[in-house]
Amino acid sequence: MNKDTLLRWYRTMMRIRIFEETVNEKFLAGEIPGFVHLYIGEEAVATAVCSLLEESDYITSTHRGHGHTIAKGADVKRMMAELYGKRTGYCKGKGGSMHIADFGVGMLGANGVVGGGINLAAGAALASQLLGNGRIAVSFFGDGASNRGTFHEGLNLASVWRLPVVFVCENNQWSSTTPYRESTSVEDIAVRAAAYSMPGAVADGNDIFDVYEKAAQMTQRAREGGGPSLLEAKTYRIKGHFVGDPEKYRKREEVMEQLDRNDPIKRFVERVLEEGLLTSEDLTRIDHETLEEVSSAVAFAKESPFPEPTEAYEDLFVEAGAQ
Amino acid sequence: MNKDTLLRWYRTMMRIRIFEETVNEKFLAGEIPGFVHLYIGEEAVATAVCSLLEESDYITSTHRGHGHTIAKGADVKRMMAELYGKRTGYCKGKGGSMHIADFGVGMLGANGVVGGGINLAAGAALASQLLGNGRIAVSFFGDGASNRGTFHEGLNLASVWRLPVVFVCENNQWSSTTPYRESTSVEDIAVRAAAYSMPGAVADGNDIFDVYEKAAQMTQRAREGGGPSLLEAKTYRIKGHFVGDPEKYRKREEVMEQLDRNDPIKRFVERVLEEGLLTSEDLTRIDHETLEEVSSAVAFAKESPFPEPTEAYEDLFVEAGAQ
Amino acid sequence: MRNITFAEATLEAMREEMARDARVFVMGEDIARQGGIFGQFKGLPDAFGLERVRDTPISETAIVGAGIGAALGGTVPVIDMHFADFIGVAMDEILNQMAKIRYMFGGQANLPLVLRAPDGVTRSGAAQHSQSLEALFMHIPGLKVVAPSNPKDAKGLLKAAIRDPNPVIYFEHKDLFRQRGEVPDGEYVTPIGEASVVQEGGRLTVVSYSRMMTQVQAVCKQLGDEIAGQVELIDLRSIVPMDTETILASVRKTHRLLIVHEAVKRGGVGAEIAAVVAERTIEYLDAPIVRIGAKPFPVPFSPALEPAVIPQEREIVEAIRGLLGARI
Amino acid sequence: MRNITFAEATLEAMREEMARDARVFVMGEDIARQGGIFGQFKGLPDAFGLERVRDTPISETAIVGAGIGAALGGTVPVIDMHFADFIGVAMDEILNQMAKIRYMFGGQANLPLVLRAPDGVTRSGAAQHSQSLEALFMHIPGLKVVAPSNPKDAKGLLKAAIRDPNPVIYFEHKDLFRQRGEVPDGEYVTPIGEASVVQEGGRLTVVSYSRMMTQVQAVCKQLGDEIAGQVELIDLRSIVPMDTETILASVRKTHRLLIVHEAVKRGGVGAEIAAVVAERTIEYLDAPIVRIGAKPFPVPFSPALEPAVIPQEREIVEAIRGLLGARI
Ligand SMILES: Cc1ncc(C[n+]2csc(CCOP(=O)(O)OP(=O)(O)O)c2C)c(N)n1
Ligand SMILES: Cc1ncc(C[n+]2csc(CCOP(=O)(O)OP(=O)(O)O)c2C)c(N)n1
Ligand SMILES: [Mg+2]
Ligand SMILES: [Mg+2]
Repeated sequence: MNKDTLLRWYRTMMRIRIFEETVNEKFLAGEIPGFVHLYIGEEAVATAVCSLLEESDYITSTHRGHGHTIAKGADVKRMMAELYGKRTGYCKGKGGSMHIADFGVGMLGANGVVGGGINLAAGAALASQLLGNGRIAVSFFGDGASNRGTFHEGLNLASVWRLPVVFVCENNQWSSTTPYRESTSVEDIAVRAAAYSMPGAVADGNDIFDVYEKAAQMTQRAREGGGPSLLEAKTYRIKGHFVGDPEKYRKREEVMEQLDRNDPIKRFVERVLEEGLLTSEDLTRIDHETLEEVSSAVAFAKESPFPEPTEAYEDLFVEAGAQ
Repeated sequence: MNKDTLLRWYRTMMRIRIFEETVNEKFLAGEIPGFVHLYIGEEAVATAVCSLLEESDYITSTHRGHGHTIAKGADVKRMMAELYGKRTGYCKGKGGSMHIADFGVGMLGANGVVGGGINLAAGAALASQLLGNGRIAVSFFGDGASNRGTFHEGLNLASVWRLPVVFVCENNQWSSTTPYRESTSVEDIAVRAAAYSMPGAVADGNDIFDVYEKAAQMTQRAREGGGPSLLEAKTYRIKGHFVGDPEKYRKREEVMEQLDRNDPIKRFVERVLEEGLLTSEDLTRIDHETLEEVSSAVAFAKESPFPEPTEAYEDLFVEAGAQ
Repeated sequence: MRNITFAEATLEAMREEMARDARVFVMGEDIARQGGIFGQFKGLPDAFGLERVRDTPISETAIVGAGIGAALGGTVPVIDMHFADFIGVAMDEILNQMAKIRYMFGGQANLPLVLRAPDGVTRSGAAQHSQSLEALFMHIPGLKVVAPSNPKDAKGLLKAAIRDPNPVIYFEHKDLFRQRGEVPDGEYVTPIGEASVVQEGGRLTVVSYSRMMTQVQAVCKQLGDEIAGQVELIDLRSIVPMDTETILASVRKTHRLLIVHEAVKRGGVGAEIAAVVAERTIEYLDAPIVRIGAKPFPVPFSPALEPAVIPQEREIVEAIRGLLGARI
Repeated sequence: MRNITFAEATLEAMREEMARDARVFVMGEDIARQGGIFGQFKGLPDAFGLERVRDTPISETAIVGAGIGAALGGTVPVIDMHFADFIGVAMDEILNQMAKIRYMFGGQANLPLVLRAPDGVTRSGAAQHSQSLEALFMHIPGLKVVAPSNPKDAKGLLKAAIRDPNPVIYFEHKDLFRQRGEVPDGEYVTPIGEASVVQEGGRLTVVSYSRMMTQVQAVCKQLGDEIAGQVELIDLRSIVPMDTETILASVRKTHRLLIVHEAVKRGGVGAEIAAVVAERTIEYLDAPIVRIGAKPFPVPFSPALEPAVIPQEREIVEAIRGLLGARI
């Protein structure tokens, strides 16, 4: 891994982490409306996978989409503005957290429907195949989503058509208040790949190096016309399901242990420092820059105007000819 | 296998075969309206599996449901009357071929929606589990249906709840005009059982002994509280997808070869005669009785009155209290 | 009489019906461990066990399909859709199985089943978490559809739905769960198919239901006794079967009709009501039939935009004033 | 002008649009090998290859979901639903993705996509194969919905739908595919959103679309010139956007309105039309607004029962006669 990549990884992970911590705080302060789901503790997955993608490649995301959006290269200013419901947001205030998107960098949208993005990614991959433009698609989704029919139909379709798509299941052990073992009939969701004759692998989702290595094989396969694959990244949802979740369904110790032992950023830092790949100055500089970046994103969001009520009547249809 | 069972098997298979041949003829003669899908060539599957069931057990079926209905013990008279759209039919003329059903023998309905019956069976099994009545459920469905989301969700649910249900995939090589290999991403659909941590097996669907043996383990498992299983019975759709199908999408030789080599009734007869398990007199007697039975079913259907138009306004809701 | 929340009222209904009938069980996502997103299932597992209060995988298709099968197998399932917004995931099961099974099999089977669907807008839920979809199900023969507006009816209608041997979709508004109201002590059931004349009046009939009913009532308070006294207020409660006789009788008395719902106006329940009135009693009308419903856009996220799409009290005020002044 | 079938007309539209725009492709069950259940895709694979004419697994959820993704990825998918009856399998994709993507993402993406859905009754298809479901989609903001009644419009509207940069649901009636009609030579497009005044008349407006339009025309023939001459016949063609101005203008001239569709009357498109008229031009009406639609039952199988649920010509005749004689 070259130093540039490591620096980029660290910056992306920290950008996600600080963005999410900030959103948490601002939500609790009543500044951000709606429902918000945080990606804290899962940063390594989106970061590693998206570092394998070109800007023109596609991703689809979930209700927990800030991390994916940042990792794909979106601007935190316009993201924060969107979360605040402002006109300068990516969706002009129409989407909010659950519909954060930056089509300009191939981020085809967070999705309020669990499992709703899986087939969208297969479809984007189909378009790439038809157009021969070499783009690939990645779909991120949760362990809970792997029990939806969309998963099955999408993976089967992608397999029979050899679509250039990588399915990334972020198994964070929980789907809302339900532990994945109670709702999911396999120990490793990656096992399900065999039901579609595609490669499946389990990665340690809190180890960015492991995710990267396994995802790299899959993105390469997709680029080479080898078809789809399924990567299960085992990670952990450090925060509640949504901001404000009283989390009565799990023990505090379970979370603390994960935080202690398994925080992907902590693990990354320990390794790069131990192996001398990066210096603590490198890291501290990024920390500062990122804190700065996110706080100016908040300032931008706050200063931005709300949309006018009449803007609610825009953006439904595009006029013919404008395509 | 005792002789009684063999005789019952033969009678059921022949009842299906003759029923279907007759329906084919009567449909082409313009006597039967609607869409009709025949079970010819697949008789061994329903016959073997249903011979493992009690009358109180449940099955759910498909658009190709006559065979399942007969095997579960329905009366061919009332079936034929239904196909003719008569008031004496099981559904009083409201259902027809695609909605043939006999709830009295636990046959919870043919289904015009591919894959539509899978979760109904899981649910019936859930009711049995909740009520502790010892009943099990079997869902029959096609290879095409195994690519629907209902398959995935139903098998996962049945597995996590250990429901007493057996999923029987009738892989007849075709889903309408599409060969299963083009639409299904696995060689053996039974492989998909692993995605739900349940036993899966492939049976030679044209060998009633093989289907019986493998299904027996699965029904026993269900009865003993061991949870669900997936049986794939490889068989072949001898006739067109529906009566009237011009079948331009496959070679006549393919069908002829199957008929020649793989007709389940022919294979059964050869074996029982060869091994001296039944005599040709046994078989001929059943042939005659069955021909007689089906032709009187046709007579019954023809003689029966059509429903009055106003009967169209009955049976939507049941009055409270009538439950 | 007790003053309890809408959520508590539904919880009482569940408790009473589950105690009354051992065949009743409930399943859905996050209802056992969490007690439901709106607390509407709290404590049920302690009372009835995890067999009868089941957390499910995120598999709405299977949950509804299995609910149908379970009803056929002799139980009485209550299924929680989490948010009504996800009901489309199980649409085929509702459209082609639930609504049709009894009829297409010639009455061979009954289908006692309740689909509970929390609907409507809440807290900037945005496009995929703010929908009112009852009109879709009104159009599908074979389903009963109810939508209570207050704790009393919430309890009574839920009990009626559970006892009904036919499939019932029970829409409960997300933003009503915390609303308080008087609920009678002791056993009662609110019959499905009967509208409630909440207030009598002689010059304008207002038909509403669910959350918008509470808005209409609030508006009437604002308008003062003189104006509000002229308004006859009908809470529809049941969408299917619809109590058209009560509506028609009222319109024949008042000669004016306003319909208010949160769902999209175009193709909404209000269209059907207006059409029935225009078909059966148009000669009594002294003014155009006015409908208030959401504008034809998905619900936007921003608090600055949401009110532009969802009906506001101001619109109701204007419509009432306008209609009371209007003459053809 | 050529006299060709409805199926052939749609095939011409596909050929012309696929030739014009290499981004257009079509997918669905049994469309390549079989050419579609109604022959409506015959020969397309030879002309455009199996990459652009794709047989899919039986996975309607994935097909529609992938169609949406493919549109986002720069292609123009035409998706065949096989039968409109199965559209519920993909309802969440339609309701929560297709209809909302452009809006909820603030106009970042366009979604050029056509969902072709053969609907209506055919040959004792029974409950699950006989449905007209356009009303469900009229109620969902973000979708355009069309339903041609003849080969000419079938071609013109399909071309318009494919060129439209927004999602369009194209309902084509199963029993119309074999119907013949005049189709202009050369290039033309039928604009979405414009109703067609098929026949002018002064005393009664009849609005219909899809197969029922042909029934209404047949009835007018039967009724003879004197009666039929009083009827203004409007073929709606587009359900969304609806050409309400044409309807209103006609009603203001004729003072009477009859709406006829095959879909269930309750909550159908007719309800919306009636409501719009009752809201915007009730003062012109000289008679009740009459709607004819299917009775609120699933469609039964038996030829002895089907006509009791589905609108019959006799009902149309009676309604026309009744309305021409009526006065408030
Ligand atoms: C189809 C659907 N069903 C239910 C929900 C409600 N819901 C939102 S998030 C969630 C849990 C998702 O779990 P998982 O897929 O593991 O993702 P995670 O939240 O763990 O990232 C549920 C049930 C939904 N949004 N969509
Ligand atoms: C959800 C759905 N999609 C499509 C159809 C149309 N259709 C009816 S039967 C059939 C093929 C079914 O294939 P398979 O499941 O293998 O069963 P088989 O006909 O081979 O018995 C199709 C596509 C349908 N009835 N339901
Ligand atoms: Mg999870
Ligand atoms: Mg098959």
